[in-house]
Amino acid sequence: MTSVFHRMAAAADAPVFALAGAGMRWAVQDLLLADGITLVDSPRAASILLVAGELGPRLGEAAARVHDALPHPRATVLWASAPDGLAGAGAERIGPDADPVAATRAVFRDLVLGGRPSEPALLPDVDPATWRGVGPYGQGGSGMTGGTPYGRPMAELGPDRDGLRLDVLPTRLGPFFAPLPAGLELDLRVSGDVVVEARVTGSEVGTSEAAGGSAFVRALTQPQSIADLEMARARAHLRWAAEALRLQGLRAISLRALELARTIAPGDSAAVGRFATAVQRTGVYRWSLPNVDDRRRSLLADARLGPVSRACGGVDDERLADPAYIALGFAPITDVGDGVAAVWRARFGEASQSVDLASRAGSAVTTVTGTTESPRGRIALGDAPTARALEFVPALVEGLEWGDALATIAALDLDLDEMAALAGVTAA
Amino acid sequence: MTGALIDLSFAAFSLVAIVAGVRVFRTDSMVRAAFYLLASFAATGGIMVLLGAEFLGMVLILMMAGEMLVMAIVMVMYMMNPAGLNPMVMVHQPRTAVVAGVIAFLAIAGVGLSGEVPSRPAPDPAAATAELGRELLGNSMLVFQTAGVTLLATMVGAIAIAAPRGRHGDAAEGSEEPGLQPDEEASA
Amino acid sequence: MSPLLEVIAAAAAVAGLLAVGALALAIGDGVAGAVVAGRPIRVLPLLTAPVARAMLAARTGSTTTERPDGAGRAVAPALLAGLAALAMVLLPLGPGVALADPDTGFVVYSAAVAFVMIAVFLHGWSPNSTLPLHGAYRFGAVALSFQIPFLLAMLATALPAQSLSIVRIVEAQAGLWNVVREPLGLPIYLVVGLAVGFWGPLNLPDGDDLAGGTSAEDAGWARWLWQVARLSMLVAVAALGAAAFLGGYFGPILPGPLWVALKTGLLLAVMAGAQHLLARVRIERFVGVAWVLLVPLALLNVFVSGAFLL
Amino acid sequence: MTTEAVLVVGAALFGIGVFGALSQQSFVMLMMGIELMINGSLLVLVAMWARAAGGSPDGQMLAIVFMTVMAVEMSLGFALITGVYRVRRADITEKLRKLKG
Amino acid sequence: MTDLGPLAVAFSVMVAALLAVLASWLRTARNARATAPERVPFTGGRPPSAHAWSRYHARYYPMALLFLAFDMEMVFMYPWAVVFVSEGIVAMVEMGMFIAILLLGVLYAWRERAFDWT
Repeated sequence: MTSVFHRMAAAADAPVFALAGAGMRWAVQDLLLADGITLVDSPRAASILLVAGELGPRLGEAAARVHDALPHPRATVLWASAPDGLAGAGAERIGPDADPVAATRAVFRDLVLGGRPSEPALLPDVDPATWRGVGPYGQGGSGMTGGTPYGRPMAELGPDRDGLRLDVLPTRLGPFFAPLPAGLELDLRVSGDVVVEARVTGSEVGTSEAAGGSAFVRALTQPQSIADLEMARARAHLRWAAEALRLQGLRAISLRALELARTIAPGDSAAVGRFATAVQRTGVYRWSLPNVDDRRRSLLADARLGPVSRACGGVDDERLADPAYIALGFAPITDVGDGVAAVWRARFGEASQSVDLASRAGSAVTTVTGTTESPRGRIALGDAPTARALEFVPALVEGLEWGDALATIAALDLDLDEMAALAGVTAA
Repeated sequence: MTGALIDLSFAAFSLVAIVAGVRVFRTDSMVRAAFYLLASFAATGGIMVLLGAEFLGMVLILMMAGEMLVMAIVMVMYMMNPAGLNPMVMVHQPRTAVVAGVIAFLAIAGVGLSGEVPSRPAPDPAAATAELGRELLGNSMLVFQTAGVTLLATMVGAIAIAAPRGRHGDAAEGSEEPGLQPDEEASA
Repeated sequence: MSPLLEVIAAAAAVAGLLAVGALALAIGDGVAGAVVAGRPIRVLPLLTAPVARAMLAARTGSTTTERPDGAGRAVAPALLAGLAALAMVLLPLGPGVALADPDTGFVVYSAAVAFVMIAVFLHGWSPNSTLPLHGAYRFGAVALSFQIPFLLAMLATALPAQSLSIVRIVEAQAGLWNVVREPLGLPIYLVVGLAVGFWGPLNLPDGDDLAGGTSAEDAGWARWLWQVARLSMLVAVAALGAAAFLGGYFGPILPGPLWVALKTGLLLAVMAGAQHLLARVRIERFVGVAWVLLVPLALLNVFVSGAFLL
Repeated sequence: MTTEAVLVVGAALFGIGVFGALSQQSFVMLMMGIELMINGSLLVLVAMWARAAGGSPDGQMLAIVFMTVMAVEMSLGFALITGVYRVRRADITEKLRKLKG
Repeated sequence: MTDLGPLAVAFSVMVAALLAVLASWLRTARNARATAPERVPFTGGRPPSAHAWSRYHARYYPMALLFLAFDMEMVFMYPWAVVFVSEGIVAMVEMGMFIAILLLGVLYAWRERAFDWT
């Protein structure tokens, strides 16, 4: 009887919490389109922990903590990965060329049918209550908010813009918080649902070798085919759209973006246009995305963050410095409206333009090396737009509501892989 | 519903109302306190339904859901240690309070039990809602409209007192003590 | 039959209705998602997935957090399921046929909807974890805003019935459905219904920007139960919306209960579409619209439909 | 379910409310005591309406006025708590700042 | 079924659901006790630096206060709706007045920007 139920359970889509290591961000994203597994946002909802690629040394402990957050029965699949923190898990290892979906399904099936034991916790079972107070039950302090009940301190009062001095809750997000790119860690202080202070405490995903290099990074050192470069740009924008749409609750249209990124061909700018119209019809510009006030706009306008800067009134685009692009009649897309919605419009416009350029470029190659316009803005040896954007994150999100803050960060299209790869180029 | 079932329901509702009422003051968690109070109100609403005051009972339950949610939210906002993570004693003069509570109970219960309660049951509880409606529009029209004005005054007053900002500027304005030097005021 | 058996039989019937409705909504949601994503509709997996998910949930253990409010975590999903049942009991399936027809059925339904905010708040509050807590407080703002438009939209349907009984409200639509008599009522009701089930564009407490919000810390059975309870609530909202605005069991040729099912299905289809076609609304935007637009519109709806009755 | 029994329950709720209102230190808990007192009175009132007053509509009217009073009390009570909290805290921080500078 | 029927049905469904949750917990408790790292609330892989339960700044409190007062209007509107057809124009005018008075409150709140908080 039990086995009948277990077989039915094994037929379910395997709920997977994926940790995207260096260079594997898009490979993990492609799993959204796979049949038979579901990517979930919280490890509590998952049965399988999928670790894709190498994780930097700082992330081992966090990966282990995520592992321990999964309910029993649980299993780990290491896909082209050998992170230190998960060494004791008894995990399934598969190579970079293996099919992660089939492997995950097999492990999941084994696990549910009882053929594979549930993995024990990795981190030592040490109670965080290192100090116990003097309260009558031993867990409290002497005052009402003093002490560290159950091993954690309580939030402390802080001033607030509306004059009520209430608790400001310190919140550590990441490195594996689904709405942020894997590896990004934020320390927020939130008062109610408003972020009053933000700090970036980690932006490492792996080594530069593991992060690999995109066509844009290669274009720094040697000429690249403009057609390839522009198609890569369009795909990057569509993949970004898939992430950003998911954050706004539009999962189905997000899959459409991924599918489009996979199938888009040079010259098919009409497909991008149709997609952009579908996005517009969801009302996302009207009621879902926050405004960007003038202070933030002026911060971003001259930061050379590609579509972000151009949506905030900037005009810079490295492609303007390349005669090959000028010969194609290239002019950057500016003046696209207001707020975060403008960044979305700018990216869709640029994706459409890139597809169009790719069809007209023929065999033209770039003629300028040293700096390039990546989908995220100006890149150069050792100078990544993501690194510049991270410096703005605190100023951008302070004072915003939680959802608005995350939508604003998503609009920046932070790419830690590109950042790591560019850091590697300087070293070399 | 049969008599025995009514008695049973009444006993259950009474138990919930009283036990939850006591728990309100015996729990460390503010959210629990508010929801215990809600349980007490809901059980009281149940007793009212048993008494035949179906509309009043259900409306009490409906209204209290919203009010207790606000209560929980406000309590958590302003109370130190709102979830009771540190055990605490937040009472003063407990003995006096207990004595006063018991005296109040005995006095009212005594009056209720000793006095002769006339037996004139409501003739048709089913028509009570319509009767209340006619009462609102007829005899008690003034009470009804007064309630409207009272609620308006409450809304305006509550927002004027509580709102952080408004057309007249920040609420904190003017709550600062005047500075000792005139220039200090200007720089602040 | 003894009253106890009667209650248990009724509870089983209601649970069955809700289960069928929730299953239909889950499948419809899957179909709508596939259509919008432009992906093939795989019929068999869509049909079996809900059962398989339930079995997996039963197979999966639960998790806990540091010092949670244990009672709250257990009660919240059960409360939400119970509220869906409470609303469903009132649904008229034919002339004078409902599992229960209290004179104040409408107030009972309103109370059920009002308690949804307690259930969701408790669910987010009790794990003592940041993301669920934010979800809980968000729902506080949403719930306090949708409450009054919801009550007013429904209230207009009580005017022609001259009663608060849901059975009477349906009976009063014998000649003319309320959706015609008061055209503003159903749209307002649907917007609010999405908020009651925190679904689609109004999925603020369990939204993706909170990695699951109030259910971010739920695992296994408890998680599944919360999701089923939420689907059930949506089914109850759709069923009673069909009764209050679309004439319930009235309709030509087909038998009454089938009409109820069809009209409920129609409203559920609208909800399933909204889930995939509309972006999540910023919370402040919703609160502002609810108070400044929906409340006056709902009042206008009450008075205009009243004026037609005079 | 005799009328007397309902009165005793109402009295018990009122008694608990008195205890709460007298013993609690914080404003909000004090308000909870008052709410419970109103709860008890409301129950007694409804019992009288249903059993002893012949279903006079005045009784119901009084009951909903009670509920309105409860709402007004809570709304204004919370507003006052907010106002007091705001001013008191603002005062303290203000003094701290002056001491420092 | 009587007036309390719905409550009884809802209550029995609730009890059933509650038992289901508790049964699942009991099963887990029997199998293994959660270790300290397994109990850590999830925010992305780092342990939180403070308890989530705190004095939460619910910035919509002016709206909540408005709700407390405005919600009362429903108590008056329910009985009014029942007698509306029989009382006719009187009912219309009196409730119109009442609602107009209350809407002034919403208008005031809107002017005071009680619905904006971020």
